[in-house]
Amino acid sequence: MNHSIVYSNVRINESTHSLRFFMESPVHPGQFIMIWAPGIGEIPISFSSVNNPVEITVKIYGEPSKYIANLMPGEKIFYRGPYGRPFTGVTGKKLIIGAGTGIAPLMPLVDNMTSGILSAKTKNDLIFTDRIKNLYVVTDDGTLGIKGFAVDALKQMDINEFDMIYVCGPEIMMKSVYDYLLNKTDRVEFSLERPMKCGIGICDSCSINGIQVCRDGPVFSIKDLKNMDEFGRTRLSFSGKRIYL
Amino acid sequence: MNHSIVYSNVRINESTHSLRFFMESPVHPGQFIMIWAPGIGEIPISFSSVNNPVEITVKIYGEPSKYIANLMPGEKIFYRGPYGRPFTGVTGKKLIIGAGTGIAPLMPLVDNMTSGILSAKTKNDLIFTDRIKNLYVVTDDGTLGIKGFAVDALKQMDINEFDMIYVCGPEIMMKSVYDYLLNKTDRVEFSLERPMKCGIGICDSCSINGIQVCRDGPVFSIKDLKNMDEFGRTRLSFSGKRIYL
Amino acid sequence: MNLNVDIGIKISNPFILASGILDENGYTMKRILENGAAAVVTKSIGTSERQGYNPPIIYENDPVFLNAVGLSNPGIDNFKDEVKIALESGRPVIGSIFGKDAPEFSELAKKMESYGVSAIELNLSCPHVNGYGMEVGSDPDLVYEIVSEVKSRVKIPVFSKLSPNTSNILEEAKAAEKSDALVLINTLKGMEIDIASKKPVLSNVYGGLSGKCIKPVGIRYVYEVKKETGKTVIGVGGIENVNDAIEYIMAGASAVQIGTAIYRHGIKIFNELNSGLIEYMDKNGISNINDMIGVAIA
Amino acid sequence: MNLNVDIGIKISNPFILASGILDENGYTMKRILENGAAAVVTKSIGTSERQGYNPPIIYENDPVFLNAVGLSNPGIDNFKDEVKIALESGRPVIGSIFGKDAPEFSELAKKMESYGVSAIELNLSCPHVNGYGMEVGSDPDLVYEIVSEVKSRVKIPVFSKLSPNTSNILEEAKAAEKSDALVLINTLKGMEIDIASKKPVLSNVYGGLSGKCIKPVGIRYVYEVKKETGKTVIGVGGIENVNDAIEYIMAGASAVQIGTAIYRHGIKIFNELNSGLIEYMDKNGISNINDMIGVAIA
Repeated sequence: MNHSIVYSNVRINESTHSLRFFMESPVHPGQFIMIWAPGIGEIPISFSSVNNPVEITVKIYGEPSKYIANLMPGEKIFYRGPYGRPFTGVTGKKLIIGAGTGIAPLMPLVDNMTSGILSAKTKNDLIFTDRIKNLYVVTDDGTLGIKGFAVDALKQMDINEFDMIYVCGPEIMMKSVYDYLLNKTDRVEFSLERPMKCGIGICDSCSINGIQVCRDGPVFSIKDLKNMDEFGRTRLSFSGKRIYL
Repeated sequence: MNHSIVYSNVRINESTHSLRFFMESPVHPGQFIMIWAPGIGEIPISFSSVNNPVEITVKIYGEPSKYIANLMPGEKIFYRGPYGRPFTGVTGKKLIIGAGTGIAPLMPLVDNMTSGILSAKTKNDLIFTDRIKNLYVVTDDGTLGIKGFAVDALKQMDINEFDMIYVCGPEIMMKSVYDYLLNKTDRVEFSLERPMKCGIGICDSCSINGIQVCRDGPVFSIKDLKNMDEFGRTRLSFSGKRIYL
Repeated sequence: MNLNVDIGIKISNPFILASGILDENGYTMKRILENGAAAVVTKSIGTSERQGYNPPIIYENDPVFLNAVGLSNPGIDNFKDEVKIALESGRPVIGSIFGKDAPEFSELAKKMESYGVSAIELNLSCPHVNGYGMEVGSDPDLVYEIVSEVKSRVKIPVFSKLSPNTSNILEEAKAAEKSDALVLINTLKGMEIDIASKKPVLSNVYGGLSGKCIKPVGIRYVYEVKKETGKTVIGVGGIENVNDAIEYIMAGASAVQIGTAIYRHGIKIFNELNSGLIEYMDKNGISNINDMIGVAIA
Repeated sequence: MNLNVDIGIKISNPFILASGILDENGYTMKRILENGAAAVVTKSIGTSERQGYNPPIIYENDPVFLNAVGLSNPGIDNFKDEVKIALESGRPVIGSIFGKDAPEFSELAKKMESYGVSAIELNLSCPHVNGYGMEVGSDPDLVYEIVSEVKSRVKIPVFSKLSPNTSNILEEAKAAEKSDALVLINTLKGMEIDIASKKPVLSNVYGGLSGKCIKPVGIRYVYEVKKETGKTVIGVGGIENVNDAIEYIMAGASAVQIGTAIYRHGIKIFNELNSGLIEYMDKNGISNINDMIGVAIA
C-alpha cells in the first residue's frame, strides 16, 4: 500500500473536504485512486487537481469518507493507484457539466477557455463555483442560478461553440445530457460513477455491458456509450443484484 | 529452465566430448553452467570456449554426463546459468596449469601469449594439447612429456615471466601448486572444484571456510586462499559428512 | 488441429473463465465468451443475497495477489437473468454454487440447471468465509454427501473445486470422486499487513492468495491427483500465459481456468491463449490437444 | 535501543538463519553468525547418514523458488564437529532434527544438547520426504508424543517447525503446545514442469516452495496462531528485506528466520536487516523491538 502525507485539508462546504498531498506517479485528469482508511474501509476518489500537491475532493457519506475528510496535515494518507483511463485533452473551448461533487474530476480540465454548468440540489451543495470563470449554475430548488437540471442549462447554449464537452455526475443526469447531445456532436466524454470494489477490473461490480468502468473507463466517449445499453438503465448492486435505474 | 540446440559434438578422447551451442547471456572465462539431463540428473560444467557457439567439455563419469556427452547436433541441451565469478583477465604473458579435464575452464584464457602446463595420469587422458602453443606436458606414468606432477614442471620455470598464473584441477594438485607459489607471487588464480548441488550459493555443499565456491568462486586468488584453511585439507561429502583430503 | 476437450461437457478450447472474476454481471460473461473463452464459471452463488466484505477486498503487490470478496452474490433467484444474458453468447456457462450442507447445494444446483447452465461447479474451498467453502470442503464425509446428493439431483455434469489448504489432497479427491471432474486449486489462505498503518490490508484480515505465486502449488495438486486417481482434472492457479497453461495440461489438466491474470492482461488473454496454443501445437507437430494431457506424469 | 528478543533463549537481534540453507558446514554457520545473524538453525539432522536426492535439487524462476534436497545429512554422530566449529563464533546454534517417531527425536535431541546447541528445532514439516516431516507433522497425536518426550529429555528449549500444508493449523499448534516456540512456516509443497522436455524440473518431482511467493501464507499462519494461542512464534517464509521482517513481527513473530533470500542477497542480508531495523525503529521512535511484536493483531 502506498502512502503520502496530507499537505492541506480545506473544508469546502458542510460535508465536503479538499485534501492535497504529493504523489510520485503522474496523474491525468479523469483518473482516480482508491483511498484506504485502515481498519475502516476503502473508496475510490477522483482528483480535483492533478498537479503536485494533487487534490482530491471527498464528500462525507460513510465511515471511510468521514475518516478521509478528517485527515489532518501531517497525517498519513493511504492509497493505491492512480487508476483508469483519463479524459482526452483538447486545446480550445471546453464545456464541463457536473452535478454535485461530480464536478470534482472535471476541475483539472478547467482553464481560461472553459465554461461550466454546475448543478446541485441546493445552493449549499455547490462547490468550486469560484474556480470557473464562465459558470452557469443550476439548482433543483432554485436557491441559486437557474431552477432545474443541468440539461436545462445546456439546452440554452450553442454546443457547436465547444471543442469538447465533459460530463460527470449521477448516471441519470448523464443519461439526460447524453440523450440531448446524441446525434448533435461526437465531441463529448462522460466520466461514469458505478460502485467499485477492486478498482482494477476484476470484481465485475462496476461493469457496464461487459466493460469495466474502473479499468476501461471511467471516461467514455459518447460513441462508446452508444454501444452500452446498460447506460442509464441498469447496473449491479454491491451484492451483485441487478438494479434498474 | 533454459535450453539451446546442440550445434556440434566432438569426441576428443575415449570418454570426453566437447559440445557447442549458442547462448544468449554473455559468458566469461571461469564461469560454469548447470546442465540438466531431464529425468536423469544435473551437473556443473565449465566452458572451454566462451564465444558463441560456446563450448563445454564433459568427461563421462555417471549418468548425467553420459547423457550430455551423447547429445547430438539438433537436440535440445537444458541448462541454467552461467554462474560464478570469472578469472581476472590480463594482457601479457599467462601461464595456465591444468590437470586432466581441469584444463577445460582454462582454455578460454589461451591466446598466443599463453604457456601451459598440462598434466594427466596417462597420455590418453590429455586433451587440448593442440590448442596451446607453448605447452609443457606432464604425465603420472611418463607416457608423454615429463613423468611426474604439474608442480614438477612448474618448478623448472621462471614464474616471474608471467603476468598471471591460472590453475585448475583436483584440489590436492592445486594445493601443491599453491604451496610452491605461496610467498613467491600474488598473481595466481585457482578455479576450485567441489561437489555442487544448487550452484547458486544456498545448499552449502561446495563451501570452503564459509565461502560458497559456486557463488563467490569458483575462481579465487592465492590471497583469498590464504584465509581458507579448509583448502587442500577438508570438505563435505554429498551427504554433508566431513572428509579429510 | 483439434482444440476440443471433454471435461464432462465438450468445450471448443481448454480455456475457461475461473469463478470469482468478472462473472457476476451477465453482460460481462457474455463478452468474455465472445472473446475466446470456451466457457465461463459464474461467481459462486448461494441461496440468498449476500453483501460480502467491505473494501479493501483485494490487495496487489506483484507477485502477491490477495482477495477476500466474501462470497458476495445476489442470491440464486436473482441470478437467473444473468445466466440468461451470458447464454446469449451460445457458449456454455458453468454455475458455481456454495452452501453449508447437501440440501442447500442440491437446491442451488437444481435451480442453476433450470437456468440452462451446462455444468455445476461446487465451491468446496473458499478460504475466507466461516461456515462455507474450505470449512465444508475439509470434512470428507460432508463432501461425499454433498457430491452424492447433487449428482443424484441434476442431470448435468458436476465439478468439485477443492482446496489447496489441506494436508491430504487425495483424501479430498476421494471424497469427491463421484464428481465428473475435479477443479484444482482454489486460492491459498493468506494475508498481508501494511507496516506503515500496522493493519491487515484486507478488511476481512484473511484472504485468498492467487496468481503466479500459487502456480507451483496448483501444478503439484493437478499432477498428484491425476497421477493417483486418473480422474478428469481442470487446472487453475497462476496461469498467466500459454506456457503456464501447457504446463498444467502436461501435469494432467484437461482444461484450465484463468482468473487473476485478467488483472494484468485483460480479457484479451483468452484470444492470446488460443493463438498461443495453436502456434505451440503447430511448431511441435501436435494435432490434438488431448495428446498433451498428462504427458509429464512419470 | 533494544533489539534483544526472548524465544526461550535470549538472542541479540531477531534475525536467525533458517534450517536448510548454508548450515551443513560448521565454517559456514560460523561465518554467518559472525556476520549479523543472532543464531543459526542447523540443517535437519537424522540418526544416520543420508544422501538426499540427486540434483536438480533446486529450481529458480523468479518469483518461484523450489527445493527438494531430501534431508541429506551426515547423521547425528558426524555432525558433532560442525556444531563445535559453529560455536566458535560465541553465538547460539539451534539444532534442527528429523525422525520418524518420539524415540528417534529424543535420541537426536539429547545428542544435539550434548554438542552444546542452545535449543532444538523439531522438523515436523519437510514436505518432500516420505515417512518424515509433513507425514509425521500431520498426525496430531504423534506430534504431541514427540514434543512431550523431547521436552522431558532435554533441558534446553524446544521449537516445533510446523507445516503450512494443512487444513487446520490450530490443531497442529495445539498438538505442539508444549514447545517453547512454534516456527511458522516450512515450505509449501509444489512442483514445476519444464514444457520443452515435458519433465518435472526437480529429480524428486515434488519440492518445497519458498521465498516471496509464500510470504502471505506465512504472515497468515503467524498472525492466526499468535492471535489464537498467544504462544511464542518464530516467523519464516519469504523475508527478503527489513519491511518483510517487520511485517512478520507485527503479525506476532518474536523473531524471524531467513533462508531463500540469501540466494538473491547473499550472507550480507543479516547485517542489512540489522541496520534496516535500527533505522526503522529510530525513525519511528521505537526503543524496544518487543513493543512491535503482534501490534497488527486486532
